[in-house]
Amino acid sequence: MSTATEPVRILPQSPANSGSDSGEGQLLEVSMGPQHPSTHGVFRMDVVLDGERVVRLKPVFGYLHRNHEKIAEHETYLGSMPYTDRLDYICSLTNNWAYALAVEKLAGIQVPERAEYIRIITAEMTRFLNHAALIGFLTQDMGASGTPLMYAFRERETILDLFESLTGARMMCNYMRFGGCRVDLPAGWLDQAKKFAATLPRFLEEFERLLATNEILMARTQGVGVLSKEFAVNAGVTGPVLRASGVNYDVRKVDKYGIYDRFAFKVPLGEHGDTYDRYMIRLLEMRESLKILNQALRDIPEGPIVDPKTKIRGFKPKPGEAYGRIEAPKGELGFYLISDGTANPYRYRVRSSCMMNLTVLEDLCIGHNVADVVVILGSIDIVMGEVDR
Amino acid sequence: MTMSPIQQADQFFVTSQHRFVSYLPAEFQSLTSAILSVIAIVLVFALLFAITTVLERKGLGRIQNRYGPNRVGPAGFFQPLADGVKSLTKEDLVPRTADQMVHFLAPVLLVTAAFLAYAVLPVGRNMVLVNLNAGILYFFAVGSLVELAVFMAGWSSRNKYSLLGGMRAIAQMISYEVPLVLASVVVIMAAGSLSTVSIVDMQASYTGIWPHWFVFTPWGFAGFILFMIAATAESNRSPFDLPEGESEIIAGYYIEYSGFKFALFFLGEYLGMFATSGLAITLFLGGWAAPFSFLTWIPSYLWFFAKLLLLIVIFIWIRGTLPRLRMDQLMSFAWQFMLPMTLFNLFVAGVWHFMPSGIVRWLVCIALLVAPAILLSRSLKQGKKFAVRHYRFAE
Amino acid sequence: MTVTFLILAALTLAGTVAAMAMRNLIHCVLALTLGFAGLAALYLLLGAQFVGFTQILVYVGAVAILAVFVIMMTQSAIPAMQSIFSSFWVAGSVVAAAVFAVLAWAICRSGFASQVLPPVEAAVHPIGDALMHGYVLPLEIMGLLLTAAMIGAVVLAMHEKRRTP
Amino acid sequence: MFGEGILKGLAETARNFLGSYVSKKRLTTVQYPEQRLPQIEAYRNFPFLVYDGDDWQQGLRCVSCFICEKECPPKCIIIEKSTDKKPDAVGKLQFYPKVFNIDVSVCMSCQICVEVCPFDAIKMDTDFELSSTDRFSGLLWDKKHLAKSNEHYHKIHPTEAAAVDAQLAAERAKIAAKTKATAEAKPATPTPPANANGAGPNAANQPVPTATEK
Amino acid sequence: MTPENIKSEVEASIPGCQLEIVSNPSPSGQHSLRIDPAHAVAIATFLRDAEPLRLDYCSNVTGVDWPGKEISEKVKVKKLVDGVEQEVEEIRKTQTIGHLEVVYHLFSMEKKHGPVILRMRTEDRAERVHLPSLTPVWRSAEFQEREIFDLYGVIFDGHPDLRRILMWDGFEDHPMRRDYVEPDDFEYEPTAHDEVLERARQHRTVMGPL
Amino acid sequence: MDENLKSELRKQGIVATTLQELYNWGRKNSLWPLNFGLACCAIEMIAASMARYDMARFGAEVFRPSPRQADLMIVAGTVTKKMAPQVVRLYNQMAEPKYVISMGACAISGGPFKQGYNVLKGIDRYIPVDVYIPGCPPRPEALIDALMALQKIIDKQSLTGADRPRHLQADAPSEFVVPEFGAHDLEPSQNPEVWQPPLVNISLGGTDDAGKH
Amino acid sequence: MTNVPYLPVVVLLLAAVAFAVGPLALAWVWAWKFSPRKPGPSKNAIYECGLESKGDAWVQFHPGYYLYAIIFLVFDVEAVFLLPFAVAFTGLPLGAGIAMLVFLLLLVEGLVWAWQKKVLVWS
Amino acid sequence: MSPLTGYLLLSALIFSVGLAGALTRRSAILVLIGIELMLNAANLNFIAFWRYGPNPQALTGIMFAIFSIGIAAAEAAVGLGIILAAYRHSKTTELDQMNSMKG
Repeated sequence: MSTATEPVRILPQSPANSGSDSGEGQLLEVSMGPQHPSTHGVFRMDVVLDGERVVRLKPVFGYLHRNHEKIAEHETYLGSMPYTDRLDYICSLTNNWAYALAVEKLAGIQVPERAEYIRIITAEMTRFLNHAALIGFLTQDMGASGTPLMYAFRERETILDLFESLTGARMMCNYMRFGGCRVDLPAGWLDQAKKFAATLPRFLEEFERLLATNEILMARTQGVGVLSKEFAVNAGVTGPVLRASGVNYDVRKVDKYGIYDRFAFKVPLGEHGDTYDRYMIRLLEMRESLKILNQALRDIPEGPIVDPKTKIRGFKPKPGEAYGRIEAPKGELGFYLISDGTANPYRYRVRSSCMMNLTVLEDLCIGHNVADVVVILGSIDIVMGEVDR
Repeated sequence: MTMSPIQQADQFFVTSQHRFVSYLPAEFQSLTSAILSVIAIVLVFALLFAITTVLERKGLGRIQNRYGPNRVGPAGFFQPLADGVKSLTKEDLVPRTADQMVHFLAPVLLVTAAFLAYAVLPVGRNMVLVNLNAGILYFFAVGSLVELAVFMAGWSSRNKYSLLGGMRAIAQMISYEVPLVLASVVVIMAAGSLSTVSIVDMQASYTGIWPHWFVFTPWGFAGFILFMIAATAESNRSPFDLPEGESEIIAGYYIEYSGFKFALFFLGEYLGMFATSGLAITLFLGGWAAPFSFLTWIPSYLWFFAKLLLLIVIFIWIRGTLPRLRMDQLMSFAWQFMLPMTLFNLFVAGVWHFMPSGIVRWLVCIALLVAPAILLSRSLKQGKKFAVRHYRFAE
Repeated sequence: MTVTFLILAALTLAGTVAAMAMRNLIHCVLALTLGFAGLAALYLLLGAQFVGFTQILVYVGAVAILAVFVIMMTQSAIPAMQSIFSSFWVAGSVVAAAVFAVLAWAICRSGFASQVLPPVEAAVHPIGDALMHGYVLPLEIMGLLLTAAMIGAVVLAMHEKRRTP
Repeated sequence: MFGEGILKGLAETARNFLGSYVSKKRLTTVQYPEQRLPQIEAYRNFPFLVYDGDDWQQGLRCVSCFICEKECPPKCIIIEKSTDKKPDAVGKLQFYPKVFNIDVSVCMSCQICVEVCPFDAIKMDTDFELSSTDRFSGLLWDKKHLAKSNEHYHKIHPTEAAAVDAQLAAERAKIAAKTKATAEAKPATPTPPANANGAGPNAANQPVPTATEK
Repeated sequence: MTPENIKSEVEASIPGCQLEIVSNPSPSGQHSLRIDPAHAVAIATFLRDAEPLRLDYCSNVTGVDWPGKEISEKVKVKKLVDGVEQEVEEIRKTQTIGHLEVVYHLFSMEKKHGPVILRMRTEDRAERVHLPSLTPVWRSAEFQEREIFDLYGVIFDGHPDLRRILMWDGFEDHPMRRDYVEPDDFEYEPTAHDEVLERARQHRTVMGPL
Repeated sequence: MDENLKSELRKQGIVATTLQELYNWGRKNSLWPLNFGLACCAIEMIAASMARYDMARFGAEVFRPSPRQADLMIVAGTVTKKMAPQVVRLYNQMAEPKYVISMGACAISGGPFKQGYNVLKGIDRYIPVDVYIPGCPPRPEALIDALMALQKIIDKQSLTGADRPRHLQADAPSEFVVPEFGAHDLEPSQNPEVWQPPLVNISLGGTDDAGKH
Repeated sequence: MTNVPYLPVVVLLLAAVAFAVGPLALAWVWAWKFSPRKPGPSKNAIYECGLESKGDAWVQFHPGYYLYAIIFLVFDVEAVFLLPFAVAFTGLPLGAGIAMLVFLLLLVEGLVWAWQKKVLVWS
Repeated sequence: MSPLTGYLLLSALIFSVGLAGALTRRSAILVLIGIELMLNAANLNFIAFWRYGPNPQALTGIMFAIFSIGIAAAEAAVGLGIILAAYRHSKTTELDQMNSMKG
């Protein structure tokens, strides 16, 4: 890593809709989104095209700015928990965990062991379903008529059934509590989960056969949207996108939050940092998640699921602040809380991995084809709920 | 003239038409016969369109572990009817700044051009609307009108996405038209005729039980594959459906069309697909001829439609599986692989003709085809090594 | 002089006149394709099937597309505000009218007999035979010409592209 | 390598296509209105108010303590307290809600009201076929709409309801013991039987439906 | 790396800069450093590049609004009351100047440590809200600083593209400030509650007969 | 279709009746949704079209990305003030007949986020909504249920007469005011043509002292 | 005259046009009778992902398309010469085949030139 | 009037229309199209003379027409290429403006 890692910024000189001097065709200013089949929600890209090549791209968001942070300042600490579900609405359980972790740091709460295991089981299932859905959406963006997405959602429904019988909701689980989890595993849940985990390798193989060596997919993704190591670090990119660029940084390994140090798993790293790497890293991470899941399902002890000292009502942490972060499926998800000693946080801040990963979007897209833009965006994996909050 | 029952079944439509026409005064006979045939063509292929849309939706559903439409009418087969009624009664929107006249003409031209191609398709023994001397040329000439229609749609909407889609569509269609034509030239070389009827007739004989289809020669097989690839691209089917690439340019050139005009685009596209598939069948798969000599008792038109359905199923299957190519890959594939390959195939067909028959001819021709295919596909990937990668893991 | 001929002639003329007189260049090209198609139909009427379809394939399928592309690439699709005719349009029309007058005069004067012909069809096979026997040299020259035209046109079109990478 | 991956993918989709005719795993569709998935016991959608016995007004467990109203994150509960009291589930004299509205067009099914309720009066229902053509009359539920019997609760969440019943029975027993003790200590003032007492004030105070009922 | 170490190291390498350790009483124990805006970029560059630290990864950038508070304290004042000097208890109100604060959470991907927390303050909440942008040091600050500009109104000097990010361009307020008042778009909401109820009462005329 | 309506229609003549039945049948069985999701509910909307729930069975899987070709707008998720003009414009650009399903708490009323400064308190402030689905997010089954409810509504609509649906009436508007971004709020903040505050008696109005805080 | 073989084609042309225009006319009648068309400024504006369209779509396009069109045109014409050759091929001597090969090679040479000039690379 | 005269007159008319267009239109593209029309008029003549000529079996007219079409296509490609190149230079396809912006 060189010392002079100045941020890279490529800004084209010629303004839009005026003929460039070379007569090479006028630049066409197109806005992709907010209603667009492949912007993953209400995201907009103001794209300037030269032919079909992108010369400028401005991400515009805020179309889903739901004022989560402001609302949280008026809510109790517990009252914000269901709102975190709605941040990255594909993986609500990891959001729950990140928030619970931050509050636990703020108030110094210990989590019982069984709850930690449950957290890890649900988090890895979430990671699995997020990555599967992402690959589905990515191939959808490549024009694959939804078949991989359907297969991913087929597995997702099974995971959601598990979530539903554990937490009572399919998506908005609102499950974690400060110092543990809300309810214990229902009878038979573990067996069901084990049975499900046993079917996953087959699904992964099917998924890989369907796509991983597909020539069209390789042609569409290899060498597209290359993100260099240095730039990725400087731009604060996290999660699979960062690791696809070859940076070994996984908060599960670095912070060893929860009880991740007890599990044997590896962090797959990419070489090229292109879209194919981002795609493959996710496939490989799904395998690693499966490993963790199997270990956790095997080792989970009996015991309480919540710290008996925690109160549901009247929770008022001492003044102070805390920043807690986890490795969410999309990257580092952090919560920064400032308490002034009252029942409501004074400042509640979500460090959104999706939004930070978007920082590099323009740099990745410039010079590529329009068709690549949606693929690159898809490989960055954003969820507008978390980008805009 | 006496016919066996098998022949009667085969020629049922032809003879009944003749019989009907013969009751009319002589000056109306040719006109009436033409009208009857045309009505049959229009109705049959429109019906096939309707059935195909349901089949496609249901087939994709099955590929994706679900049922697909199954509630409207028996097993969902009235779904296209409902869609049709809906489209017919839907408001027709034309953007204010659009070119109204061209906007209206585009779908009409598209459907017209697609229908016109059926004039030379022999759908059964003696069942062709008109046996033109230059039938294949007619087919391609009419097919080239589609490009114009697509451009008219994309341009007249005055929408950025539609224009982008329209330009993409033309670039793609013109790029694949040349391979399409050249791939069929090998058959013409062998058959010595541009007439579709005589091309099928040439294939409708058997050695033992095996048919003389052109697909069963090295150049015919290569030609068939190349033709089908080009046909997929010509009819904008996945993985070459860039002009309407939903994920990139929303709906492509027909983005601003609503109501029945939009349905006409769908119709035109499917008709084009049937027509090129029909031509592929005519050229390579023996047209209406039965695949084995002992199956000739099945009426010829059934064979034609069976082959057509088979090709449609393959189209649907491919659509359910593959992601879309990118524009530049599509273009370089057309010019750097398809075109040279079709030219090579021409050469091979020539060699085949001038060599004495035997196993040597087969080997030489196969070698002459495989070698350039490997070379070209390698040069296509030059600079960009697409490969299955291996990843390192950090502890 | 059959009705078919008259209809086709009217269609062709309407197409060509519209192509020369319309304001929007895209409309011009579309009208032109109509004219080309009419001409193709006339060829068919004359029994030149091969030429007729070639006319459609080349003119409607390729030349019109080429023209449309150039219009799109030179931003001429939006009708100009000023007159579409050049300043010396009067002179031009007069010349054209004069040419027509001379030609018509010559045609009418030559007074071809109204003969009844046996139906003749220029089948493709004889064309092929002729092409490969009597017209081999023109064919090769044609190939040369096409190659030269392609290279020339490509050089012209991509001229600047190489200068600005 | 050219074409191999494509063929693999085609084989995979073909397998799924053919499999959909033979295997349940490859045809996962549940044809919803006719077929339904087995109800998952933990599923929650919107809250309802539990009542014991047959009379919903009588047996409503809610004592209008305002805790759920205060804790509800999106603030979709409106409670108005009665002026008189009636005995609650465990037999204590308590206030009851004169108005208890939940705006399900705001509710986010987070279950926090259930968690914070000390009286086991509010629970989560599982009904989801709630589409309505009117936002105001269809989706603002009043007390009458919300009240559902304990049997219903047992039907949808059997395990949970049994636990709640056991806990309530224990409390009831404790209170009964206490009452007995006080009654023994002060036999002069007998506590009226729990059930008879509720009827009086309740009948006098018929709650006014606030919104047009569904 | 304790905050004290960092403070001394930074002060040693960048002359004239002032760092202040802000201690965090909560169990998390994440203490922070308050840096002066004038040297912020230099300090940030040092933190990013200096060998033992190598804080190459700026994870989180946050704004916090600290509005001016009215502090009332009871003071005994000697006063002439009815001509007699008496010691009277008086409530004296002092208005503190509010400020906006920006917090940076830094980590090192290379050395895998962190967080190091930097804080910067504006001088007040109205006019002097300029702070130097750290986007040239860490690109990851780009969107977050834009967000702080959007929601808090801190103006980052040196930011390459300081526009509103979450709200639309014509929007004038800074909604995350604690004194932000929402536009009154109330007509009727079925859940009349707290302040909504209050507004319902104010809008009684609009609502028609209650 | 209920019997009253049918007998009413018989009076109008059998042609009109069959025409109307055909029209309604066609419309209800070919509800193509606009490919458009806003937030969390969109995932459940996607899930509803996926294998487990398969909205395709009703012929409603043809998600059209262009509003010109769509019949049904499923407003799935929070409509923010920044997004509202776009939603209204998309609705305007749909061809008649068009229907709106407001899916989930946020789309109906702002839901849990209604206290937010950037959240629109219900999409029905700007465009007419046919069916509301409460829930956060509603299950995919609930969406299918709403789709069937919409089909029932369509089935009951008459082709002629004063009670014919809005899109058949010449004077009923087909597009609505697109709100503009103001300095503090959207302008206008609601469209009175579509949305009037309903006159519902809040019993709280008079009982200020009833144990409120 | 030899127009008789084209009569079915003409009938097909008319039928095809009728097939396209007929439903459109029917739709028009429906709209006129029952469902009034309601154009509006926002409704009939250009669709652009829900935003107001900025700038005109009719802009100057990239000349990359033109290069393909030229090559296409040339090969189209080549196909026109190839077809009669192909029809007559079976009866032709080897010399004619070689002549055609020369003709094709001339064009292929142009193609190779274009290939090497990277004309065939889509920008 | 004999059929041949009809074809010849039509051809003359098309030729004149093309000539008129080429001479009067300002747009270079249309000028080129006018020239194409003139070529087409000539083709019509070839075909008509072939059909009504003394020896229709000789195919000379047909061969001429085919080669003419090929040449016209080549001409169109080069011509339009020139227009494109000129447009780069002077930013217009109007002929008189191209003149006035020489250099």
